[in-house]
Amino acid sequence: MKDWEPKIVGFLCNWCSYAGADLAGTLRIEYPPNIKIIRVPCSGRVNPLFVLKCLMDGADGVLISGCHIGDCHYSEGNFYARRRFAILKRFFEYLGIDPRRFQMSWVSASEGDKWAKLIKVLVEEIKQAGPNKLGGRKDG
Amino acid sequence: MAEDLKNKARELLRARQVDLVIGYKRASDGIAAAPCFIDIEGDADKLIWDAYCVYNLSVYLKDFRGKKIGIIAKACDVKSIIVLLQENQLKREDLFIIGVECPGVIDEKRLCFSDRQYQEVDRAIKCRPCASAVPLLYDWLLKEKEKMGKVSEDHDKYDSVRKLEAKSLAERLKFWEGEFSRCIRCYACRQVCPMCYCPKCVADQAMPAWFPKATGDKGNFSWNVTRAIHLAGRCIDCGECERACPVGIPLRDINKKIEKDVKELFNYEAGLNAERKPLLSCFDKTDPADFIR
Amino acid sequence: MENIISKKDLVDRIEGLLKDFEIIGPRELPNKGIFYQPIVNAGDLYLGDSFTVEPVKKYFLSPSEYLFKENLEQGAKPVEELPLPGAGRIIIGVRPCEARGLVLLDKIFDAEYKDDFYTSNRKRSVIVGLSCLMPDKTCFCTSMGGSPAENRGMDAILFSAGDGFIVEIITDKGKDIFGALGSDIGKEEKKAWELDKEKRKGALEKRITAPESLDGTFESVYWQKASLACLSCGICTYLCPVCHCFDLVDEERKKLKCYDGCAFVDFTLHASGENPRPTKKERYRQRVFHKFEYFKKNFGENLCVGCGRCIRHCPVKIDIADIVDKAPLTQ
Amino acid sequence: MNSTNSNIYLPYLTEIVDIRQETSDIKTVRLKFKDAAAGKSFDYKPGQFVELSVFGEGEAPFCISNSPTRKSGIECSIKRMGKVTQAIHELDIGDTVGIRGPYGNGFSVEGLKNKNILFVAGGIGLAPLRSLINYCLDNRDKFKTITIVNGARTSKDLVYKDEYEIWKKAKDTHLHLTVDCQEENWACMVGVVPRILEQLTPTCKDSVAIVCGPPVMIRFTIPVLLKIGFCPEEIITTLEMKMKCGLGKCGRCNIGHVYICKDGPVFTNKQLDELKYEF
Repeated sequence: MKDWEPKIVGFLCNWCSYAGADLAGTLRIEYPPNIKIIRVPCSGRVNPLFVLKCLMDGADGVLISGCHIGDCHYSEGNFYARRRFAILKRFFEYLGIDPRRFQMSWVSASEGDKWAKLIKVLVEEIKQAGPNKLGGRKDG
Repeated sequence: MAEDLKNKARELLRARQVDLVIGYKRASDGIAAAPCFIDIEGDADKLIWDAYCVYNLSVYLKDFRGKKIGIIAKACDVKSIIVLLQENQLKREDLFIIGVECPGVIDEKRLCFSDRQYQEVDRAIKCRPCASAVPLLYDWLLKEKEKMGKVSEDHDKYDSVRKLEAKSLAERLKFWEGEFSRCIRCYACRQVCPMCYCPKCVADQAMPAWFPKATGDKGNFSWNVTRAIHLAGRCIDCGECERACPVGIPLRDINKKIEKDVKELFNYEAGLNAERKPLLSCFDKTDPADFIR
Repeated sequence: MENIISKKDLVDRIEGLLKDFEIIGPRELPNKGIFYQPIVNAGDLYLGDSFTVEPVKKYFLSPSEYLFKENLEQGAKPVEELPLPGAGRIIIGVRPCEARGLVLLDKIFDAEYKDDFYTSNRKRSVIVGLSCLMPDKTCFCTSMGGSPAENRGMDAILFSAGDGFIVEIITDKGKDIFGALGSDIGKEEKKAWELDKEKRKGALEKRITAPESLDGTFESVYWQKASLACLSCGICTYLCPVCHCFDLVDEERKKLKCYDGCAFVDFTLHASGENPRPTKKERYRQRVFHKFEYFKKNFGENLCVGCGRCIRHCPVKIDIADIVDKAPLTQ
Repeated sequence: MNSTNSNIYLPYLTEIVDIRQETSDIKTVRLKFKDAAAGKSFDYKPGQFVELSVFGEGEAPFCISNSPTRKSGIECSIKRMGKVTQAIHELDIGDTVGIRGPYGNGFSVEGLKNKNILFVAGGIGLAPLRSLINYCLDNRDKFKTITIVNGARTSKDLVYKDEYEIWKKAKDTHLHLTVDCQEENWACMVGVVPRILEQLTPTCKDSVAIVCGPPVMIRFTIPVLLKIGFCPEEIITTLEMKMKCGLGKCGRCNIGHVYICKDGPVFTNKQLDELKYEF
């Protein structure tokens, strides 16, 4: 399955990570196109059901990216997200879902290159994890 | 000993202190218990209390909102009431909690599926490590006269979770997909759980349809994961979901995993303090972030 | 025609049939219960006294029946039919109550508007029954006109006798399987077998009198009290051999017929928000009336075979037989 | 019945040939059968309904609102309420939709012959009645006077406005429109349908009343009709229950032992009294 390209869904908080990814674009930094970005007001807005539905409906990986702790535009959104997804991360691993498939990151609006490096590493890891067979999907 | 219980119920009803007493009565097969709802004094002598009273009656409290309710509650049932109070689902002054010192209830599931001669079946697994025989909250306590055999406390309540954690990723996925493939989506695990009180459950929503209604791999896996996620920091391990599940899915092994993580990550245990803020509606500066890049 | 066969005969025969038949039978899953499963080797077939959790209905009305495929892309044929299953199969270990359940379901799915999925499954299945030696204390089939030794709806039925079985052959399909097996039953064994059948019929402790008509109790507050403990889950309807209500759903480009139950809160919820059965009282009353009143008015028989599953597996021990027995008919 | 294919759940394929925006949330779609032979063999009575399925979304029952005599394909008026109706409102001309049916008993036209007919409709309730109204107008001489009382919450909620003129001009046909409360430049009557009926007191001598509308309107209209003098078997209603299969099998539309989708949805008030169960 060498030519297989993973599909990754990214939930990016509008104030920091989305702006950071946008900056990576304006700086013309190259990074793999596998991530499909969904803009959310805050990383705290992301519901674990979103992650579950992505993984079940064909995404090979999900990334949630928000502002660094203390930078949140709504001051505490990323605190709730941190707590919520700490539990989800371990729970997915317990169920047998490859931990590389669900990742979280803090990327501020000025960290364009951190975003690009992050995506490069992320795509590499998910390529090793292989196609997502969850939800009884036979096709890769 | 059940006499004091009946007298207390009669007294409450006579004094109009409560409109209804929710308790246990003998089921129609003469052995098991069944929930019962006493609203007139005369019925109070139906009340019983013994090791067959397995049910967590706090699941019925949401049906009688606004009424004064007397409820017979074991230690684990009271923990559910505490979480419901924490989440503003009940008013403490509407409740008269008749606490019972619980010696551990019978393992009703093994009773059903083991050979049907009803030889002595040991205590439910959830009761073995239970340290809280006396409820944390009550308005009146029924003293348990003779002490039924208290089972040893050294039983590690997370041993089945640790056994699963020791397995490899692929083995765990195979195990859980195998278990969830037998789920018939009867939603008894949701209906029996005191914490599941949403007016319209995520599973019943059509716009958006979060996951399929059909009993395929995707629908079953998603449902069981969704149910567990929504209990993070709220499940007090009354064990009713696993007992109700007709196809024997080890639901407690799922709830206990999240309970163990929540304890390790945030040092939080559900159902201990009605004033404390629920787990996911607060945060702490020192919350772990090692998994965040 | 009856034969006496040893357990070994039966196991070898099934082993032989495995080559060209799909065989389904009860298997014990350690501390989970007995479940019907496709049998891979005849050894793990469970023919003891315990009852399966799910009835054999599951193989005729599937929890999620794939009706047809939908192609949403342009140009493709929007609706693609699926080939109906045709391969022959043998279902062994079916209790008399479940087989009678199938006969009742025929009145719904094999009548007006024939349901092809149901009828093709019925045609391709050979039902080999297993009479109950030790009925559960929740069984009340004799009160519903059935019995642990009844062979209605079966092709052959096994009676455990000593360490072997007496097999009563009823139809040709049964004859193909057991015709040449074991030895013909002698006169004494036959008499002993008749006596054994009577003994089995008497073994049921639970007896109720099914009411002539529940009509008078419709407005009674009795149903309010009877349904207070109900949790509105789907166990009693999904595990009942004759409950057949379903939902038609459109998911993932598939049209599916899935199990549904009158106990669920939104079973009759209109899109406008109105619900003719808003509380547990109406819903539980509907379940009882559909079984003991409405189906009888339409088809002449109660829609209940007295298997006791809904009593055994109800999370809060609601006993429909007890409730129907004590319904206030005189009011 | 879809006699051609034996799979009773398989819909006929139809194409949307016309969409009319009746009100802000009601559209009438006209469907033409893709397979002409199926179209011809699909004959229906006024008052019958079809299970309309939007592939990938779901299926819902809708009454056929045009008369079989018009041979203009199947018309259904759909109010946007939930998932399926929302999806239908997003379709446009040329899209494929599936229909199953025709289901239900429909109006017994024989019983109405040479009688005065009183149509009482509320809001979208006019849809099933329109099928029968146009059927009667196409066989005008078989029926005596026709009175139509059609109400709606506001004038914007009145459906089939373009046909009102035709109905008014038809022989011996009276149309009374009403809205719940007074609006500017609204010339016709004002008030809820039961109140209007009391004012009009149409003759009840050998006439039949056909009522369709929201349950609350039916509940208050029937006593008025009884007071005017209609006897229970002369009051006909078409009930609206949750339906999924339309075949009397899925077990959710029943009132008592009667399945509304198969034995209904059209009932006389006498039949409903005998049912006496909840609806």
